[in-house]
Amino acid sequence: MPEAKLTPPGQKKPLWRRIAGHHLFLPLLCLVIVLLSNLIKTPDFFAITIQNGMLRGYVIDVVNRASELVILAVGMTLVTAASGGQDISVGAVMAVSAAVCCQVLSGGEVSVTTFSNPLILAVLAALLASALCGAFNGFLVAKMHIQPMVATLILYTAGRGIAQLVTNGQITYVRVDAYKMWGSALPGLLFPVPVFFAIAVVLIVSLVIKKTALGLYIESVGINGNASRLVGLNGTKIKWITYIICGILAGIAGFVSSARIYSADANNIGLNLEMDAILAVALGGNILGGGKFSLAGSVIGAYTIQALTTTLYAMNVSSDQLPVY
Amino acid sequence: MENKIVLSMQGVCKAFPGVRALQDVSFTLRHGEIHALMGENGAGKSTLIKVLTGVYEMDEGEILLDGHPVSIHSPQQAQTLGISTVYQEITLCPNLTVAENLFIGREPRRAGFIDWQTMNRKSDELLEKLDIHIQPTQQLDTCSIALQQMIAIARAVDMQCQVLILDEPTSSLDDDEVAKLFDLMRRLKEQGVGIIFVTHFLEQVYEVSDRITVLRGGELVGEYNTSELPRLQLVAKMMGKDFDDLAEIKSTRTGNPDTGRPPVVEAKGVGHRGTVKPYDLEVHKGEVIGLTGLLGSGRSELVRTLYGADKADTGTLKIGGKQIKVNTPLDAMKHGLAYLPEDRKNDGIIADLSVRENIILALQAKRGMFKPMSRREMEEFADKYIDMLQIKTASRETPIKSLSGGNQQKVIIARWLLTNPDFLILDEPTRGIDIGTKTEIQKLVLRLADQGMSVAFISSEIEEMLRTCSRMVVMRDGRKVGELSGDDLTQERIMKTIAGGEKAHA
Amino acid sequence: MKTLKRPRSLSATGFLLIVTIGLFVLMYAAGMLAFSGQGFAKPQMFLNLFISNAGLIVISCGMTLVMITGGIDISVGSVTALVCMVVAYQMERNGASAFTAILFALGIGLAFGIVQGFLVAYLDIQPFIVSLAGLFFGRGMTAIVSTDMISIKNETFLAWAKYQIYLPFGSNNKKGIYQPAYIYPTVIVALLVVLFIFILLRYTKFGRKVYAIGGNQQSALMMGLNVRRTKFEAYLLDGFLAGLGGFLFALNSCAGFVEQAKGLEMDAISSSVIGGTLLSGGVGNPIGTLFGVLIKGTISSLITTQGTLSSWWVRIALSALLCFFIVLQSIITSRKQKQR
Amino acid sequence: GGAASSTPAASSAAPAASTASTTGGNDLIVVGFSQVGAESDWRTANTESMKSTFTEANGYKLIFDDAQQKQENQITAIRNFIQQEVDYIVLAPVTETGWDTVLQEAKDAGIPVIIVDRMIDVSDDSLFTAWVGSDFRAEGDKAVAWMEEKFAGVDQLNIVHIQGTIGSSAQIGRTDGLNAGVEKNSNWKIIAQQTGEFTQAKGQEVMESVLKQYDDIDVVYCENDNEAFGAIDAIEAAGKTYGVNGDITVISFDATHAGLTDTLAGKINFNVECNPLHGPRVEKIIQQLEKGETPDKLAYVDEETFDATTITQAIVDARAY
Ligand SMILES: Nc1ncnc2c1ncn2[C@@H]1O[C@H](COP(=O)(O)OP(=O)(O)OP(=O)(O)O)[C@@H](O)[C@H]1O
Ligand SMILES: Nc1ncnc2c1ncn2[C@@H]1O[C@H](COP(=O)(O)OP(=O)(O)OP(=O)(O)O)[C@@H](O)[C@H]1O
Ligand SMILES: [Mg+2]
Ligand SMILES: [Mg+2]
Repeated sequence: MPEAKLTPPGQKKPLWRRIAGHHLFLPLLCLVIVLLSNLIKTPDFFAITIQNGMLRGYVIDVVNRASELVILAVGMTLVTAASGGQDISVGAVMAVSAAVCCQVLSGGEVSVTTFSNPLILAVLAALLASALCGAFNGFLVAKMHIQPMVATLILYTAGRGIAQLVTNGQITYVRVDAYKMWGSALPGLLFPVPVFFAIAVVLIVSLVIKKTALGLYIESVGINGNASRLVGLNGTKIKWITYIICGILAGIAGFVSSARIYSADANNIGLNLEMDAILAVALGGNILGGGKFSLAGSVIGAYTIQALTTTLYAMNVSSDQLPVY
Repeated sequence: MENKIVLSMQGVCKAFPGVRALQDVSFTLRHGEIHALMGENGAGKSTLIKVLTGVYEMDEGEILLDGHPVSIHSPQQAQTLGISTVYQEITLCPNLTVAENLFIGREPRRAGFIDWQTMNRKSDELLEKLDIHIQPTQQLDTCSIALQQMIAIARAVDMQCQVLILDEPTSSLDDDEVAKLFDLMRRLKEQGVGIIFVTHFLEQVYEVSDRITVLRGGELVGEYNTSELPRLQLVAKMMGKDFDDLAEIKSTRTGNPDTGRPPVVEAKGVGHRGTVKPYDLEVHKGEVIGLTGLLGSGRSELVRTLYGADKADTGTLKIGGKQIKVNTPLDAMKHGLAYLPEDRKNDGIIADLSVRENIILALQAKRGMFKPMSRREMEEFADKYIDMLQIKTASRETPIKSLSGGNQQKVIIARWLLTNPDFLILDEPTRGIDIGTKTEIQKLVLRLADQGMSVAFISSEIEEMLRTCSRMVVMRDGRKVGELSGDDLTQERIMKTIAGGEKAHA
Repeated sequence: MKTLKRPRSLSATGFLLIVTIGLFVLMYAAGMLAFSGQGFAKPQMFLNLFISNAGLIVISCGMTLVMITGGIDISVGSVTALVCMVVAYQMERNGASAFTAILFALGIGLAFGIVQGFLVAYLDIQPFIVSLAGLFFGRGMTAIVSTDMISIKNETFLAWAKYQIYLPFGSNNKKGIYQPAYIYPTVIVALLVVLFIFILLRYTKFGRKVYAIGGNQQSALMMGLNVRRTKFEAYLLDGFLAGLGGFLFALNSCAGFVEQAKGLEMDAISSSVIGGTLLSGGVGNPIGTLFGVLIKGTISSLITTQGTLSSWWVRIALSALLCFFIVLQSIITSRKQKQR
Repeated sequence: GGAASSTPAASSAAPAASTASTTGGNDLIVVGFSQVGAESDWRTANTESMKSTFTEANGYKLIFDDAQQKQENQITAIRNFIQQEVDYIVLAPVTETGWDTVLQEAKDAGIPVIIVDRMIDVSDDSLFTAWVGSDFRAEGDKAVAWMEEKFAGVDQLNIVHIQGTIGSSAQIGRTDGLNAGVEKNSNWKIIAQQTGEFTQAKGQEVMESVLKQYDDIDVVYCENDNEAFGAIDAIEAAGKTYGVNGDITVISFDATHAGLTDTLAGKINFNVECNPLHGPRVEKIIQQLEKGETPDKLAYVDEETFDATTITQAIVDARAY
């Protein structure tokens, strides 16, 4: 038989081309550009000092503030890959989760200084609520075949209403150190606690994807639903799972941002974060039409976005111009 | 005497990452000739055509049209230069009507606005002329692939062109339609159109073509007059080695299958409203059963109900003697069924995934989400089948979409062989596959049957089925109209049963 | 060979359109029965749907257009804000005339269309990203023009805004005085745009190319269509309509400020989708989109008329109705498809 | 047409503005209230005040509409009220601008319009009957006055200014107040000015960033309580001191229950009230109109200020919102 004209396996492409061809090249490039521009404009951007057993500096701020976004971007990546659409309700689901969590902790009071119920109960309730939201989205998308953006539009509008319903329209404060701690910096830990949440989420999700065939299933369903069905994949189930995961992750993000402000602010928690999450996914080099995905890309995308925001704060760009980039 | 040269390509080179698809290939086409472009899967035929029509930019080389150098950067430009093309993969828009697909870009207009009436009327005439019986107002995705292929041809020939390119137009057509197409091609040839014709069917090449250009591994082997190149030599040139004749296959066919034990598959009154009328079917261990019938007679639909791709709404299905419920393909797979769908692009390949992932996907799905294969295991499986089926790919990590059509098909076959099924359903497995591999696949089917696998085989080529099948089911208009086996398995009997009139015995 | 001609049946999209319109009529009729005592049955109530949503209708038409190509434009809300702001600023601070303001509005729209179209069509950047940048840019530019709230007091402009066109029907009010129903010129513009886009999509080469690209971009390219140019033109037109829609919006709100029209893109997208446009491209129709807008308008109108819900219940009720509608639509259409 | 039959016979004795009496039995006065949304505690308290005032027991029927922070929704709602033929329209406008057309429609229909909270900017004053609300500029001035007193004789005063949502009236008024103060006192200097969008999270983020650049912050001027909470957290995390016994003076607005708690705790030095209880005032105006009197065109609600050194637990406890 004729030899195909293939590159012999041993021969390597030029280094720069291999780097440029890597799927993480563009997202990393963006991040580097943002950071470099800092180096020039605000030299002390990279200064890191240690205070009270805590690292402090702009870079730490970026890593810290990006935590929720990273968590959301992970979920958004899965949803995008499997269903070829985005979940725009994540911000609202964060609010629901925060509301449920704080309401359980406060036992219905507007402001408390001790837990009314154990924290673990509150967190479980919050995650359950957000998983339910995810399941609802998943049901509409996977079972009813409604386009993702429209299906999640429902919770996007309803979510904050539900959150307000839970908190009775008030901002519920939980002024308990054991709660604040999850959203702040603990002496001796070097990094603020939210950072660990983000790392844990990324690790766990990538582990699940590595250690099960879920990743392959998601890509397959996202690329060609018909063909996937014929090889025995249950596309409905897989999409549904991704929405539930996305919901739970939004719940975790909601918990983190509510712990930061030790309160449930139904109107503002996670506000407009869905757009940032989608942008992170796109910046990460993922196709918004579904199919192959890269979690690492999305995570880098998320950090890039936060780096940009913090940069603008650091440069003291007037708030009016903030949105112009 | 020689006609004038209409098109000539000189020293064309084209490389994809990891693959040199074309290397210094030259090609000439004359007015009023049918020029067959031949080669194995992945030889570079489609790439040559896509370079010519501006889908790909070539790396080197030049194109002369009527003696003038031209540079073509888009299919649109090719069209304006009088090159009209039917690509190997159907390139029509599923969301538009048949008429629009025929006329888009050159719609008849009145006062600047599209004149739908005229367009539909003209489409009707055009379809009528080609004996395609559909409504021009029907949406394209309601048409079968065969019909879509005919529509694509109709679109191409209706355009005023001096060069017509047909890349495997006959792969999903039945004999009648092929004949119609050939009539058409001859007519165009008389009008002086130069036609490039790609196919894997040798008979067709000898039936219509005047000259043959052979490619192998991206390189030009040579250009020959059809009348001066015997078949065996052509095959030898394509493969680069001598070819052991197909006749050998026949002898390997197994005798009577084991009817003592319960059949592997037993369907009673299985049907699906609107596509297949309720039918009975038994398949025994080690048997190769063929399904035949005219285009659109419902062969695909029948096997789809067995596999659960379309959920049957009547009847019962027993597998291995046990009655089972098949609601989804996964149920069928769990009971040892495997199904190679006919529509490779839409139902077969997962375009962006690698060859490796495409191969292991079905087995992985069968094992379940929580029992993932290790990377090593996957690579071993992939390498084994790439080797076994001689899949031509830059590496096992190449996305399947950048393989040539025939090689994609092989990957899908590999996918199902890997699940080691008891009953393998092959719907047009040899479509778009070169003659060497085709023989390999037929041999493979027989070997598998010898090892005890049962196979259902659907093909548009009756000879191919005769060579491999021990029993044939004949379909007409979504109904099973007969079964033939043993001495009844002759082309003549089959044709008669298809045509009806004679009652075939079960 | 047997002739297998199928009887002419309604296409899936045509059916969806009829379902959508049917559901709308049903919903409105139900509202008229339930709230007849509260004026819901008055013709003016129906016309108010058009009056309040004229700008949105125009913008949604543009959105439908790019969505048919398989794209999306989430910058329209910001463009609207920018248009309102510039229009207000030019007239109130720079003393421009109302006619110049129109030119400004259309110019801004066109500029967005050109830039976004170029990036999407010729540089192959994902439309979502391009228009997301447009979203931030537009909002930021609005803030740069001015962070004040600017009221439009230009007389010509206000005369346009308040010019009521009376219709030959009406209703009596509580005191029994006959009040003719009226519309504003914006309504006429919006309806003309719907008609224009409908004709454009159905009866011109450009329109059919738009559908072809959405159906299968690769195929469209191979069939010899100029995909890039068509996409560019679609975004151009979308930008223009966003500018025009923004101006109609300004006529309704008579003001310019930074926070204006926030989230309008979501309204436009969801109206298009409810009206039967597929986000994946290839399917859609401005008539459907018009009804999509009307459906959303009716839902909020029903809730306003009801008038006893607390803030959060309003949100929940809004989305519950929306959910009900979308699910019903989906069930009916998938039923129909199964029958095929 | 054909919808003309909707005239309800039962309510034919509709209260004409000049004749109806306040104790008119079944004849409820129908009030359409278009609220901005429920974006803050303050807003919720405001809505609650209206709802508890305009009850059926008091002789009213309230039609409440929530505009979800969108002006276009309010315009639609007002058109809806007009068709419902309510007796009064109460509008808490999302924006100051853009009410000409729709209020003209209300005027044509003969329905009086009462504006609450933010003022509106219309070409013709007769488009609304009365206004009830806060004077945000005055609030800013109160804070500035307190600062002038407290920091009299200081060489240089470094102020961090965390603004509200850009373009909102509260932001504009409170920012104008501070800007005027800075202009007057040449030793005052705004070292950083950025929006915290009225939220705790953004307030914290902004303050966090500012603290990295400046070591010598004297005053943080937060335009609402939530921003102040965020700023306090950031200061605390940075290891600086604040409040009554600290280096950085915190100034806040709104004086919600949570805000006053922090004021009492000495974390916020000075808190300017923004009173949400508009219901009774609006009712008074409606009663005047019912009697045929002409109410004052503009009515400011009373607003106090709270100094951390003088506030008592009783004041905090009395605060319901
Ligand atoms: N877009 C692409 N990217 C990368 N490689 C490609 C691409 N298209 C084709 N190739 C490679 O180029 C070679 C020639 O492919 P081509 O499609 O021209 O073969 P062919 O002769 O048409 O085969 P077949 O008969 O199977 O259709 C193959 O090895 C294929 O893998
Ligand atoms: N020439 C035709 N004219 C009209 N309708 C057709 C024609 N050919 C096929 N169809 C329709 O398409 C449907 C499916 O055809 P399809 O080609 O899948 O059947 P098939 O028997 O599996 O043939 P093949 O094996 O070639 O795929 C048929 O039920 C028929 O209604
Ligand atoms: Mg080919
Ligand atoms: Mg078939």
